[in-house]
Amino acid sequence: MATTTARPAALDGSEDGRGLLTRDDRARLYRYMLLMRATEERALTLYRQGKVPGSYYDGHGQEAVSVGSAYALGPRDRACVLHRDLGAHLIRGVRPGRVLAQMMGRATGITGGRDGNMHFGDRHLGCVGMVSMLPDMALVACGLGLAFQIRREPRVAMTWFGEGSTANGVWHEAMNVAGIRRLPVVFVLENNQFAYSTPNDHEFAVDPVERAAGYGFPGIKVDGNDVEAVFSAAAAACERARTGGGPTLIECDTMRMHGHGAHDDMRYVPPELLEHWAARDPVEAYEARLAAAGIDTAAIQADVRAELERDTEWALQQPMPDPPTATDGVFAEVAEPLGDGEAPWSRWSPDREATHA
Amino acid sequence: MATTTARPAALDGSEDGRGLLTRDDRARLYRYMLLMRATEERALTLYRQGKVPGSYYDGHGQEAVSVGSAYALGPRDRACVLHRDLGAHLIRGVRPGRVLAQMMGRATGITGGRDGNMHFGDRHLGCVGMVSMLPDMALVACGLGLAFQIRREPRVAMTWFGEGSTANGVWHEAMNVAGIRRLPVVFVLENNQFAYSTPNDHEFAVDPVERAAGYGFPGIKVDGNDVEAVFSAAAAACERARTGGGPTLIECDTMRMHGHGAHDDMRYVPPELLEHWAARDPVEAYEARLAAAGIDTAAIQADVRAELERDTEWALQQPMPDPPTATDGVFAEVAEPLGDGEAPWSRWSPDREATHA
Amino acid sequence: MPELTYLQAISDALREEMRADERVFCLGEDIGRFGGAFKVTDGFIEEFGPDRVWDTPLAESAIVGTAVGAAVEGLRPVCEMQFADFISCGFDQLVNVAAKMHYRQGLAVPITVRLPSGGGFSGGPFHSQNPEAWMLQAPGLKVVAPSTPRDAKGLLAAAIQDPNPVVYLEHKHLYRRTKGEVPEGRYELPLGEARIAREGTDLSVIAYGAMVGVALEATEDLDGASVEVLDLRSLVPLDTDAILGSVRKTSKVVILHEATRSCGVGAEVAALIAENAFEDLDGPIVRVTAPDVPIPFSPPLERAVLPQVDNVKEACRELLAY
Amino acid sequence: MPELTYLQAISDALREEMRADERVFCLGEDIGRFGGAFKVTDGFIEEFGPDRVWDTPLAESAIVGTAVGAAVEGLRPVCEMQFADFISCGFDQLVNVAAKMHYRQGLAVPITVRLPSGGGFSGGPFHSQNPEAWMLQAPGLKVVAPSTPRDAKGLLAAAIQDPNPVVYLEHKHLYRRTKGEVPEGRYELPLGEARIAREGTDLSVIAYGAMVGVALEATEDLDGASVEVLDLRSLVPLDTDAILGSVRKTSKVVILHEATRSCGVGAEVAALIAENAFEDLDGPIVRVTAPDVPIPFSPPLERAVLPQVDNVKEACRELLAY
Ligand SMILES: Cc1ncc(C[n+]2csc(CCOP(=O)(O)OP(=O)(O)O)c2C)c(N)n1
Ligand SMILES: Cc1ncc(C[n+]2csc(CCOP(=O)(O)OP(=O)(O)O)c2C)c(N)n1
Ligand SMILES: [Mg+2]
Ligand SMILES: [Mg+2]
Repeated sequence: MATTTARPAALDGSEDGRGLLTRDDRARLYRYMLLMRATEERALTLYRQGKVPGSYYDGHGQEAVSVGSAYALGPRDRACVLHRDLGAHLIRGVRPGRVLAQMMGRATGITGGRDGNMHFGDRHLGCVGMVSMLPDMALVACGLGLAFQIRREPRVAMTWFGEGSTANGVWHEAMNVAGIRRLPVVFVLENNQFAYSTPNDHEFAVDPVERAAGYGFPGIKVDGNDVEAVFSAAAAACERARTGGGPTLIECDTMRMHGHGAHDDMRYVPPELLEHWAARDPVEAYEARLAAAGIDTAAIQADVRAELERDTEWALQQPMPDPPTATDGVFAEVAEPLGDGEAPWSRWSPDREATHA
Repeated sequence: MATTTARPAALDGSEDGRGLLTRDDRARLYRYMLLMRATEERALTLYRQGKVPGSYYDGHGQEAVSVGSAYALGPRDRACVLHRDLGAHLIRGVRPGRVLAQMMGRATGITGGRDGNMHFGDRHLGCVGMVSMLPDMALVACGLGLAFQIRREPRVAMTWFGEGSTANGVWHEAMNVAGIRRLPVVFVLENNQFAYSTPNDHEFAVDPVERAAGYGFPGIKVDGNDVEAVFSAAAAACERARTGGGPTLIECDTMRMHGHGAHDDMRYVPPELLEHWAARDPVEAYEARLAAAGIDTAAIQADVRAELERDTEWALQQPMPDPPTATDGVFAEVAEPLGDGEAPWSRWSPDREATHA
Repeated sequence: MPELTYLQAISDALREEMRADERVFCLGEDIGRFGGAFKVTDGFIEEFGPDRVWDTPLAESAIVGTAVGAAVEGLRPVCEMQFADFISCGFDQLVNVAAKMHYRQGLAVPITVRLPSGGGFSGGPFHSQNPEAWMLQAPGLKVVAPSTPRDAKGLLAAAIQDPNPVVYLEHKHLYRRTKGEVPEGRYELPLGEARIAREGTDLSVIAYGAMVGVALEATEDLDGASVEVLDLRSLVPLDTDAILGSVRKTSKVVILHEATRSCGVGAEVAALIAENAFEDLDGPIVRVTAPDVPIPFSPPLERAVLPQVDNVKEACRELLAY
Repeated sequence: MPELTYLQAISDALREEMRADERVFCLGEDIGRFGGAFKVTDGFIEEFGPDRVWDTPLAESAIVGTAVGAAVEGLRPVCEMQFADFISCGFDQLVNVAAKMHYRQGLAVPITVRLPSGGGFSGGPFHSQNPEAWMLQAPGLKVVAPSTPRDAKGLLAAAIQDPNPVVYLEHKHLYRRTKGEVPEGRYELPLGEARIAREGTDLSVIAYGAMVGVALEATEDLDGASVEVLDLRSLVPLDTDAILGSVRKTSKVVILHEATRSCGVGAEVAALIAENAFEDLDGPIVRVTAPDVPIPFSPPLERAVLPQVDNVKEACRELLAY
């Protein structure tokens, strides 16, 4: 019946927002985390093979953050996805093959070779690609929320940023504006303990989640390695935003398990810290939990592996862009706004009553 | 005896920082407020006479803020003075005549006609002139504090900004950096209820003084129309900064009693609000208090009037700058750092034992 | 046709676009109840309400950045910087977020950024700048700088309707000083077309914005010489055909702008001519610009720095005699 | 003389200045324990301690702004932007606070801002820029762009000792690729003097930074022509005598830079020549630059955009044949 869609029976009987997830949702959360990790591992291999030009950055160890948060988005919601958040792109519907093509600078990558790394967003799927300057996209997300607010639409803009980025002035301007106008924006703060080599104590004197109160909206801190905890906070924040309650800042405590980029040997990270977090790997922990609940995680793994093989093959066959096109498209001829994204959470399923029967 | 210098008998017997003030200090506080008001009134007259080019801005109604705070500074402390804070310049030792010459674009104004209005600072007196972009000087003040910290000098940098300016990203960067490094900086936030025409509720959702905690240092709110309350908070903050305790944010609640500039008729200000604050004029209130305590305020007034007459006459005789010099001085030939300022607080008097005997 | 000031023309264009297209909205400091520092949006909040006339906090990055977000969601934001000088505070959002978006991702960013620019009234080093050359070094931005009320209206309408970020330089000195006939109702002028302000055969003066008037005045009666004045109107795209065409006709060229000299628009126009019309030149390419100094406050200093009618006369005379 | 890379030369200059003058200190992101994104300050925090090597938060305005404050108090801060591109985030502090301070108040601001700049390694639109022209349109900043290890060292020392804000462009592509003899110990090269990288009589190629090497390679053997290569080294002050002198000698000039075209340094140099050496010219002034696009990531696109040896050859051949 319809009400179970909003609050389906909880897998683990918990009473909080986790109860919003069906068994299928959980399998999907696991799948996306796995797909993010597998895609990034493949991209790293391609980088080491010299097939990815420039530098290489990933979100290894932070899969629960982008997957858990982006999973709460509806199709007409919008996202400004950051450099540790491949999971969010995958959830919006970007195929892993296109990500690999993007990384390799191929013509069919999301930016067609114009930009690299995680500097992309599929505009057809409601995503605005990030710029390097951090955290500039926080203001763009405010603008998306502003459009929803002006048009009285129950929609949400979500964006992500690292804890280091909160030191930049644009972060403050975004928080302040979101607070003043009560914009429907969800800010996901990924505290992965470092900004490049810079540890928390050089970035701020007080945990930035504490600052949300100073902007007039809630700041919530969750275990960033628990995908359901992240989801639960994000789902509540989206609901709040959608119903006129304004923005939320969600800090996800996590760890960047790889170097800042592939070139970075992380000398500056104490080994004990890495060990501590390695024992809390978000993908492994969730796998164990789902397996214990009788979900066939091996099948999902096999499926992800197969998808990635297919997609890698496809990506490797993609052509490089044509040099004479390098100067095309500096200016637009028409303005076509963002399209809608995929939204795998069962809540957004058009036939959700059936799904949750 | 020496101890009375640090804590001389309070004029009104109060136990707080006001106790730091001698009778002479109080007379001086009054004098500087009066001098600020008189100088600005004269400048406004000159503006109306067409002798001040460009626009005209003043700090009418906010005299207690700049006077009370700047009075706490020692000679080797430094100040980045803002556009409502003429009192701070006067305390550092700038003569009213030079201020008027500055406003009129004369060759002997502080910037020699290169810049106008309150965009000046006498570098020989330890002041860095403000730029228009608000609140950029907050970062410069952090840099001054950084120099003191690196050189292990017990010195303080003070700067001011309006409440509207706290919305800008550079404000956040300054607060954050000051908090992380525990810089010896005193930030004086002048909440005069408006940023140009923009009222508080369009500027922030939460009083910015609340944000200090999120940067790891105290935020203190005082009656900005009570010069001794401002002084007391500033003196404590300077002491804290000087002794390694880090920055302080002091919010002074006050009211801009004139338009943003002389062109602004303040249509947007509710008349009741102006009336409310007019009844709390900082100069008149302090005069009444001092007069009741037996200080000869009339003599001070006469003195200020005479000084201003002399200075105005001097200023009006100053030449305009020579056109061919317009392109001089874009680059420096030598780097001469800031000089020391005057510091009229009896605490800083070289012969303070005598003074307070 | 009614006579309007340059300021009224800008205001009219904005009002008419807002009436015609509900996607258009304004944001900036003090543009609502106060009607803007220069009163361009006077009465707007009363007509369009606070959702479409947003009195923002003092935060230029926020103004440009939120405009970008709203634009990619289908709205048509028009940002006002209180003074052009403050674009330095929203610079990164403009040159990195807005300007590069379409090239990188095929996502159009239809925003307009209005910049009240220029000096001549003792605004001093922070209220007198002409920052257009920065934008020319930031591919992906269109840049216009009208000199007449008619152009001001038509170019602002075109800027708002353009699918790209357009930087619109409105010279403060023209606001109330310049009047002219302006067609009623909506119309657009194409971005990228210069205008011959006066035809001539002996020498071309190329200018834009407030300097067009200075050029016309300076060359009105120059010992009988026939001086062409070309008003660029649009700096990106730049009307190279019109520039080269004029030079080919006259063989002598003075480029005039109020902005500082090095790497200014004048440098670009000179380089363009020196590369593409070398054979047609009958004398050096002369620039009349502000020297490389901050714009000083005091009237005698400011006059010494900003190009004056006499400077233009002198430059033209010298070149004519060459 | 030892052979050093360009990177080592920069590092050496900075280290020697810090050893010689305790007022000199560094600030920037990840410059401490990590030694900087490009390892310019590797080992510095160990030698000089955290007070003189400040790992700042991610806040470019703070880096430039606090440097200004420390400088006017008598220190000599050297700021590192992690990539030159991020100067857009500290732009306002640079062009409005630092650049104008001395002109306005007679207060010198001896800061150095190091900008690892340029492309050629798939850095994409945000890690490949050459933003020097922005600085030329911001009076009050000196700007240098060395092309060799020897110049890199001598110019950085001079920048640090100069009483003005100096923007120091260090091209990332030269860091480890370029080696050369570098004198031991401290020395300075004057800011504002160009260097003839190769003497010639038929044509001048004017370049700076990474493009000097491209110019030399392209003209090494150009059908026997004698091509002069002028390395500007300093963009502000610009060595106009050297530029005009070279043009007067060769009568033909190609200006080469990696930055985008419109209002670039090439435009300024072309305009300078077109105004002051018109009579000496024997052909159009040719610019070889990146076109007005963001710098793309993918190697074939990036190569198509950045000036290549072949582009320079072609331009020179055409001009020689003119
Ligand atoms: C404005 C700006 N300055 C500098 C950089 C260079 N940079 C890239 S990532 C990074 C660290 C970011 O740290 P954080 O925000 O914590 O994100 P994380 O990479 O840890 O996820 C830095 C300094 C940048 N991208 N943007
Ligand atoms: C970055 C920036 N943007 C815009 C302005 C234009 N402006 C000058 S004063 C002002 C209002 C400032 O308000 P507040 O900070 O409260 O100071 P107050 O004038 O009230 O003392 C504005 C918007 C500016 N000076 N700086
Ligand atoms: Mg981080
Ligand atoms: Mg205010």
